[in-house]
Amino acid sequence: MSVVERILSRAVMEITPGSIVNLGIGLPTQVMHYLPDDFDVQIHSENGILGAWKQAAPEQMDPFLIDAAGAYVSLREGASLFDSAVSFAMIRRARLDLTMIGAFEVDAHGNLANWKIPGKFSPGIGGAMELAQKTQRIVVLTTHTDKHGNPKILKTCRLPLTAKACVSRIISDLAVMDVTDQGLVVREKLVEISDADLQALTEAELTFATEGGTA
Amino acid sequence: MSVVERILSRAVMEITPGSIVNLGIGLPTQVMHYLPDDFDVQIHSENGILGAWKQAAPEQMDPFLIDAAGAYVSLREGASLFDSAVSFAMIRRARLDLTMIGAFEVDAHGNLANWKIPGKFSPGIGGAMELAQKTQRIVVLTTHTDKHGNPKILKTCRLPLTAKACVSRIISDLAVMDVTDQGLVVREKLVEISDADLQALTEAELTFATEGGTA
Amino acid sequence: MKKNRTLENAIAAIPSGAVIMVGGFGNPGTPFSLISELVRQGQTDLTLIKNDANEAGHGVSRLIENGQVKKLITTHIGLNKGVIDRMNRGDVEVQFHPQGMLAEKIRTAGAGSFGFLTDIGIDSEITRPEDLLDWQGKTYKVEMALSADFALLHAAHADWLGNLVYQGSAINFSPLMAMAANHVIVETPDLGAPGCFIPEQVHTPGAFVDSVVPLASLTSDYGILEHHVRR
Amino acid sequence: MKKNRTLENAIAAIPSGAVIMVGGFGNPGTPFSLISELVRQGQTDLTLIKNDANEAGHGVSRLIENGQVKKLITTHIGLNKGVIDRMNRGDVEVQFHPQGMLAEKIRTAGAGSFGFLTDIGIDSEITRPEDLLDWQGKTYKVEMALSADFALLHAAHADWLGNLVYQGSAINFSPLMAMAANHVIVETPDLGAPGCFIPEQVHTPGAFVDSVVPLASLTSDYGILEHHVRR
Repeated sequence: MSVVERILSRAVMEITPGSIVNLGIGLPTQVMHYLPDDFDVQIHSENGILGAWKQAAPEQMDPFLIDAAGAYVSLREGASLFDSAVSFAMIRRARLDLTMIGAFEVDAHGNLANWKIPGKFSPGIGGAMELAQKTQRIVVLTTHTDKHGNPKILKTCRLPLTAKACVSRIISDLAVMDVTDQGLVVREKLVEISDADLQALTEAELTFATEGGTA
Repeated sequence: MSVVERILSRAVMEITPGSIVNLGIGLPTQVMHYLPDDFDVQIHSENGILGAWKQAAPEQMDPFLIDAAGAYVSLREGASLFDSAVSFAMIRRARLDLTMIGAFEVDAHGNLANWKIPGKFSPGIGGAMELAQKTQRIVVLTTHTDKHGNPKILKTCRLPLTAKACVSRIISDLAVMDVTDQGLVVREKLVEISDADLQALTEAELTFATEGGTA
Repeated sequence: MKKNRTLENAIAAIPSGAVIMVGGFGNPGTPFSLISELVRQGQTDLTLIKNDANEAGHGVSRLIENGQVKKLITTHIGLNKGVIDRMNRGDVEVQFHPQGMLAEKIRTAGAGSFGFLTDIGIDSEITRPEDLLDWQGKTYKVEMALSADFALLHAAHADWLGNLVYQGSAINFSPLMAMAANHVIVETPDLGAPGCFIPEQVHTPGAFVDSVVPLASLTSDYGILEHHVRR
Repeated sequence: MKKNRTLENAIAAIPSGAVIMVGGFGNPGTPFSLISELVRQGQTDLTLIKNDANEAGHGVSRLIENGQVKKLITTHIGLNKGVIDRMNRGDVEVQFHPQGMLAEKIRTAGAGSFGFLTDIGIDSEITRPEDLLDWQGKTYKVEMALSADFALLHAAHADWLGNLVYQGSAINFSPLMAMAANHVIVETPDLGAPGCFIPEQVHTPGAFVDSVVPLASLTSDYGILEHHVRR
């Protein structure tokens, strides 16, 4: 199982039946493909869809129907389509149960940085700030370290924040961690790794709820 | 011809082909019945209709389709129905060409008072303030004097204002008057009446553009 | 997730003292059946937010006549002399707003914002000095958002995900109130299964709706008011 | 009153220096034909307001590549590296807003209001001290309304009164821009006579629309982007 597959196959377990979920650009949008075809969920896409679903067959693909990442989606029965003001009203009114979102950095306080790397990458804000600030539950999907092996899970974010204290849970390729008043608590490990080795790859201090238990 | 008929039959001439018009509660809503059935106009009703038209035949009357005055209207081809926020956006964005509106008092500066008689009558504001303040052209329909014979066309309104300096034209049962920088100018008389007699029934000072001409 | 509720269960969620938005402009859009049940259950000290007070013996007027309403936030009650009299006697507090301002205050809450800057009524007696804001060289009136604990709405058609389609002039305040209230209860005579609507034609997406009450039929309340028929 | 215009006439109304809202989120809703004509006519010093910059060689990206655009007000241009490079070089000024804030700023202008109070981004670097307002004991960020001289929109269906119906995810910013711009130009492949729509299903009432341009057919611009198809 690849790093990506490990994150996604764990992430899909976060989606509870009957919920409304937004899947951010990048890793999160791929979570949809891990959902059973009959799973009871309404996927929100901030460009104006409630009830987006997996890509249609080629002959049914609609060039006027994409998700916020540009993918050609289909619609489930009971879907609705609406303008961007209504779409973000839904977000700001906290009618979304869960947003899964990517991160450049995430920290022990639940702060999230995912929109700007000053001087290097500044494609814009998109819907990230409102999703991060207003969704009832934010789960970050991220590799545990960047491609150079540097920690992405920090004591305190250094990049400009998307939103403060917004993250409930972090799912990396190595572990599932919850943001608590006492900092990050490791709930599950997704690979065989010692507490010490996991801590070594993490700048933020970790508490191990799994200590001596599951590995 | 009754007083009301005289006002309405003159008022209908204010409606230019192709325009969007709101007809306020009271006298103005009755103007619609003086329009030819094929007249090119879109009647706006602030409860969410563009393209309202005369009452349908009894068997086609729809209990879910009234105008802002409570009358059972029909719809013209090309009509649209929308929510109250869109309806008033249309008003505030000045997409209406004309509003005809009633008055308790109107004055030489184009000030309008039609929503409140303190201590006597206070049913609420309704859509009047936004219509008066934002429609491109406001024409007031009113009897020249109240039922006690007191002038309704004043030097300066005494009642709480609906909107300042909003009225372009006043059509009474006696005359058509325009609000100008030089005060009220009588454009037409609707009955045989001398300038002096008309002035005597009017608190505001009148200028007679028709002097020596039409009577 | 099915949002179907019985009339009784849906209304039982409302406590005394609640702030309740009620859809409808005159009769169209007024949720007469939800209101009847609220009269029957008898919750008191209610604050109502509705365009008007309906007419005597109809809709929200019954709640007011029944002494269940502490305060009414509205735009115009000219068709209800009884409620005007109660207001004048001080039996019910009435707060008036320009109609489009009431709509926009509700919509602002529905958009998750807190207020907006306008010039409507800025020169009139409805504007108090403390409502005025000087900002970037201009003066505005600040209108604050208006939210509610509950919204009671009527939809011509609904599915059990809460998607709503309105009819005629019954749209009016309903889509705005659906966005602005914390708990949205909708009655409908036509409850379908998801898939019964063309997705672009849904007026209120189900995300905003909490409870849908199917009505077996529409009572005479929903019919033509003979005194408004032009002869 | 018929609002039909030819492509050439409709776009000729736009002067250099104009502020132009452009509908569309990615491809859906982008008025490719109106934009092509604007490229052909060559007006310059334009300020564009659009969710994104489309992709290289498509839609508004062509106006930017052609040097016609002074400033772009947008939310995310991550799918257009060429425009990011031009921004970084200073060839085009780019102003970013959170997506829902851009939508709401446009909608606020469209509602005839002047600004709104929010908390989005209030703790982030996008908020300057001068954007903050202390009001009735709380602190808000003031977002000002964003209007435009023109809006260029694509509608799936229209009638010649200007009533519009959108399709799929092509609704996005279009109804908001129709309300917010002073002169609204719409292209459509399906122009009907009044009466072709169910009145409740009109997304944008004709009162907001100034010119409707019928398209004989949709070019390949409107088709599937193969690189977005998941294999």
